[in-house]
Amino acid sequence: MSIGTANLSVDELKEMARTIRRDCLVQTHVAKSGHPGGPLSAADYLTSLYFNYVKVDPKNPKDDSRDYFIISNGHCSALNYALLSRRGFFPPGYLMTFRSTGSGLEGHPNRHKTPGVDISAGSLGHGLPIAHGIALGAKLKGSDQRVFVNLGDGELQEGSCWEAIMAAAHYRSDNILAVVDYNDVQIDGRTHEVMNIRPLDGKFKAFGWKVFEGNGHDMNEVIRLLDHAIDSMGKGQPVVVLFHTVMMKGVPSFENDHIWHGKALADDKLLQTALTELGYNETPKEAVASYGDVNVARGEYHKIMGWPPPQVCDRD
Amino acid sequence: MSIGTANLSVDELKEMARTIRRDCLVQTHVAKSGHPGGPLSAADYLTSLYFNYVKVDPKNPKDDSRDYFIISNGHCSALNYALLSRRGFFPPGYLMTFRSTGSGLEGHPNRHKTPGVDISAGSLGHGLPIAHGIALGAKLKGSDQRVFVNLGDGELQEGSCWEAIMAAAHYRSDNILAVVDYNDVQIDGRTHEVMNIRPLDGKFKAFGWKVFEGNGHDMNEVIRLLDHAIDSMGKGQPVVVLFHTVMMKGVPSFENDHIWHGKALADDKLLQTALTELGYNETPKEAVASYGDVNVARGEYHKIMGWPPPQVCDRD
Amino acid sequence: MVKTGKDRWTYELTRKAYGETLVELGHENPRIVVLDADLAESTLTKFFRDEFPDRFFEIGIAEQDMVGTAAGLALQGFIPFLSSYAIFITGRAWDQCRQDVDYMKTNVKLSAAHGGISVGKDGPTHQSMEDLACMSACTNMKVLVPADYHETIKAVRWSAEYEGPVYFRLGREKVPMVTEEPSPFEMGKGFVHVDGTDGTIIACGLMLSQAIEAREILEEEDGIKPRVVNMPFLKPIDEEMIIKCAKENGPIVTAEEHQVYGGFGSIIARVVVENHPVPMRIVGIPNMYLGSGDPFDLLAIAGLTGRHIANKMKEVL
Amino acid sequence: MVKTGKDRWTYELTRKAYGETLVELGHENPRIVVLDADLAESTLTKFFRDEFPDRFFEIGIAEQDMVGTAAGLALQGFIPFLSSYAIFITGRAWDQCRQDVDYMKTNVKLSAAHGGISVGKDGPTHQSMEDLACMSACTNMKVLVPADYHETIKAVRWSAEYEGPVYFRLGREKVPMVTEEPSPFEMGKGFVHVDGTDGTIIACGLMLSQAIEAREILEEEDGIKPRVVNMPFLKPIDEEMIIKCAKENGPIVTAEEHQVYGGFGSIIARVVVENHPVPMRIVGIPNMYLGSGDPFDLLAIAGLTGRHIANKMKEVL
Ligand SMILES: Cc1ncc(C[n+]2csc(CCOP(=O)(O)OP(=O)(O)O)c2C)c(N)n1
Ligand SMILES: Cc1ncc(C[n+]2csc(CCOP(=O)(O)OP(=O)(O)O)c2C)c(N)n1
Ligand SMILES: [Mg+2]
Ligand SMILES: [Mg+2]
Repeated sequence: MSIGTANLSVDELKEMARTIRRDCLVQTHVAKSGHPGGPLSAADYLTSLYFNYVKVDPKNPKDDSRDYFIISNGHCSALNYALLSRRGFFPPGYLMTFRSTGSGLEGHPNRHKTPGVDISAGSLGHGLPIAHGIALGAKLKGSDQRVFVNLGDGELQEGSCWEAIMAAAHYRSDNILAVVDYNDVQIDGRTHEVMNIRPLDGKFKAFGWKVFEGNGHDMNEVIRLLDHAIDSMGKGQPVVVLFHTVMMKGVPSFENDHIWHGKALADDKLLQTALTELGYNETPKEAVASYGDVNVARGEYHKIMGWPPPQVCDRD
Repeated sequence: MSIGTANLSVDELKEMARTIRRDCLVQTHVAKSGHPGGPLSAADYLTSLYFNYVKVDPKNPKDDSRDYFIISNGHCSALNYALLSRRGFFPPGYLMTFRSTGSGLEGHPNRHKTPGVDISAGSLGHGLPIAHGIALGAKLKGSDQRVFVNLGDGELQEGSCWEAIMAAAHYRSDNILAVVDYNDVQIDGRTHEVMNIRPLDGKFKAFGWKVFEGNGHDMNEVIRLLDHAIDSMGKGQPVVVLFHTVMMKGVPSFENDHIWHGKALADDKLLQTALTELGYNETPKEAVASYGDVNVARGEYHKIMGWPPPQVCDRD
Repeated sequence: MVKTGKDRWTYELTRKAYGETLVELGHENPRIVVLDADLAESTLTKFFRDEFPDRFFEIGIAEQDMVGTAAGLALQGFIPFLSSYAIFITGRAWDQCRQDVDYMKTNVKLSAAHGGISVGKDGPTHQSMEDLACMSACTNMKVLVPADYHETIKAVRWSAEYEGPVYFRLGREKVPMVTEEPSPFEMGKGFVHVDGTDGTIIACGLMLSQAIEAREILEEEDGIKPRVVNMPFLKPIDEEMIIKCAKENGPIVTAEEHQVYGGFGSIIARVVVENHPVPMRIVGIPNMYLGSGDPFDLLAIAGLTGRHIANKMKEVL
Repeated sequence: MVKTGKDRWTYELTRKAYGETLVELGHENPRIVVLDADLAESTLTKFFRDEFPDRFFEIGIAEQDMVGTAAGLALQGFIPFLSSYAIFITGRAWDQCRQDVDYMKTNVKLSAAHGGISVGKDGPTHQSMEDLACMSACTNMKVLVPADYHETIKAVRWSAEYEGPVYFRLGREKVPMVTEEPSPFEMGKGFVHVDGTDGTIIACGLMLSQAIEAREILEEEDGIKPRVVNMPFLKPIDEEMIIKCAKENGPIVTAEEHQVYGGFGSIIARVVVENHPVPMRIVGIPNMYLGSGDPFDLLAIAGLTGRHIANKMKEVL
């Protein structure tokens, strides 16, 4: 395989997003920790973006001509890992090691431990400055690499984001595309109640960005928005798409409640409800089992990373 | 004397601004260091604001019902000190100790060492968050104190400013008025070239502030703008006035050149030119001498501060 | 056999002590106000928020603004307690902590949740191993790490009474209850937790439990009886106690959940070499990132266990 | 009489060495890029800016963004040197230095101008007394303080060659030229600057000149001949050299232009107590803000002089 996109049909994207939602829920369930809420709100548009627009080579994650894909709100690591594994960087079975001691799939992504992760994230407000540095570097190298960066809406309360938003416009960095998970939720409640960031379109415009805005769950609209946004790149202005989303989208019993920002469906009963609502006819146990033997996956992962073979320890 | 404003006429304000410009130039000349550029660009509107709108009692700097006046861009300390001394907090003669070892008039204002200084400033981007805390505190106390805060335009590149701008709007803090020294200059050059902050009105509006904008040197316009701005306080929204200014305004030979941001007219010849251009018919020596015996001023200052009497040392 | 490890102790959250005590203080003193940066659900300032909504300021994810705002509230005569994770208070807002709180000597209490590597699964970006170095370097700051639930209550109450900048560090996990409600507590003071004659172990925070285990291991295995000192304050540091221990008992082993550079052990080492040099071992995080994982796994990997402290004491005696 | 004070030395700016060397490096290596946060006129990155405008990134007054942007450029294979004042790199962007540079191990060089209190008249908000503690606590960071003009050139060249995070601290004022162009320089190594037999003075940065003066005072007044060691690297620290000095010469006095908490002396004290305890004195800023004033006045007030070092050595020998 070489550099490129996965080029899925709309129906394939929808099905992939469903798979990825399940991945996120099962990962956090097994880890009994982690963040399901953001991953489920960003699942549709990031699946579309990552599979159909971002050019990467899963067999050669550091390919010099790749596009960069950065999930700045690193607490959405479960989503990041699901996207990477489904795109072919490592076996999905390894997702079951999420957040366990010694796993490459840490609580927040670590660029030294996961293939396809370009930056280590976790502290909010770091992704955009780094992304902009990468974008400036691409231009300086004369490369047509593009930089895609996902931001949380709560994350946009960090001043460091606005520094980078200002700088990207100043440098007319048109090889950068930001997408915002505009779910109006953060840890302490609704974003507009915790610390209102609206109007986000007005803010980005006043800071010199080209802005698109729409529904982040309607796959046809997502594709239309991303097509337009990507067409707008290369025109002397950074571009952002504000995707209106719903936290925990896809599992109606949990939707829109901020407590799921950082709380796993650790309980079997909760996961059962969610799996059913996602349309999976399986028990939590069956779901976990479907990922196969974690030790096999671990072995493959270690091979990919060039790490010494894993010690199989009892605890797993 | 009790709490209140100085209530000067337009002509008195103009003359006061001229005095204050001279104070700033002579202070930095004597110290052979410090920042004349910003002080001269903000001199007109801050003189107007401080003498005619900010309620203070120079004999009781910590009066519980005072308005707060904060110069967030602390490098404009020479201006801060000139305003305070001319408003009656301490004798102007003490300005001649500016930046010398042991002086209360430090390179950047220190709230523990200068009467009338409400915060210690120097690191940019701190003033607005603190000012907002003071404003929230006033409301919580049920006090109608107002908070006035001066910001540099370069300073607005700091993300911490935008955090506070967002928060003040979120809290509908209408007891805070910011004024911006929009001189389009910072250390490394023209602000719009170093890191463009335009359009500043659009940015503040998108962040939920009421915005006024105009010429910061035309005293009639300054008063009109401040009147409007202050009328707009108390209406559920923070207010900002963007004052278009010229660095080193008042001394045409030096105007608009960024090198004077932080460079004193240390040389007698330079100060002579400036004094003449300001309309003072005096030599630098005469100008310095006009401030009187520095040791007398120092004695008075120590008394005001409740410090032990100064040791008169040879160096002065 | 000495009972070591998880089962030996009763555990409780220090942040629970914090959240509960804030509410009590809120009732006692109307000048207490609380700020958080979108972590009220986790730092447990939500207890205060729900009881005193008018005196609670949610700042959102903007730690710089939170610290500055707290300084402003302090200038108005309030006593602000602000909360976030240790790494974000220290990392995102060090300049504000230094200039607006420490240098301006405002009466702000920096309450740092989720200190140390026992944060666990969130991984290195959330594990604060450097905060005590960064904060102890601040001139006017009082810096302390309460050992457990009871000591946290005392620390929070003391902070409210003390006029000036304070930084205290709490943890994410439940930690062993090692002190008692009536245990002594005083600014700048360490306390002999278990007396002994063969060297001294000086610990702060959750490492106090490990120091106690180390003592028991040493006694059982080698009949060695070190003194165990609980020293919650890094600044001011209890020089008198350190010197006394060095003089009376010789070798010292320190234990902290912090990078060895610039932390608790370094501060004590400085006091020791300047006053009464004795051999020391500094148990702390050995200059490495731990990765994400189970908190107790990580502590073991970093060598932050009673066993490890005991071995170090054997080395040095 | 020992010549002390201002007149004894020839002075030069370390930041001039920095600015000039960047230009040379720019010619030698197209991967060198430079960033500044509206202080190019002061940090002297303006030399590079004027020579290589395409490889210079002016970020404006936004230190967090500058550090993050540098990390991004490093990910693209460039070697970014970024500049601001020590207090602002450390204070405003510690989280970025820690997460984007140290933890991510990006090849970023943090060049901190205006370190220490010799910044002088700008006062405490601009005087960095804590940066070395904050930066040394970072796991992967190499931390150094060149003594003078010549050593700065070596430090900058070494930084460009070394692959990984580096923090080096320069000053505002011209400082005494104490090393020679051919003086030795190697990562993690200290060097005997003047040999001796009675104790050791270990210094970094501008304090090396004061250590030399102290030695001369001691020799003249008491016939005491301490060894003087120049130790530019705080991290990695030269444990071998420290232990050797402790064993051969006994007492150690350290000298740094930094708060005594968590700085150079603390790092050395830790090595000493863990390996070969000897009496020490740590000369540094004694936990106080100095105010604004003449740089040499401030150094004298803080006790950062040859005379003070000499007195401390007498105390401890
Ligand atoms: C600098 C920083 N401050 C605080 C946190 C703790 N934190 C993690 S996620 C989060 C809320 C993020 O909100 P948002 O970006 O909207 O993400 P969502 O909840 O929608 O997934 C917070 C405060 C952090 N990771 N980094
Ligand atoms: C956080 C911080 N970064 C950098 C500096 C150094 N600095 C002092 S003044 C200044 C430029 C300020 O520009 P502006 O606010 O426009 O003020 P003006 O030059 O117009 O007076 C800079 C970068 C600082 N004081 N604080
Ligand atoms: Mg959100
Ligand atoms: Mg300006």
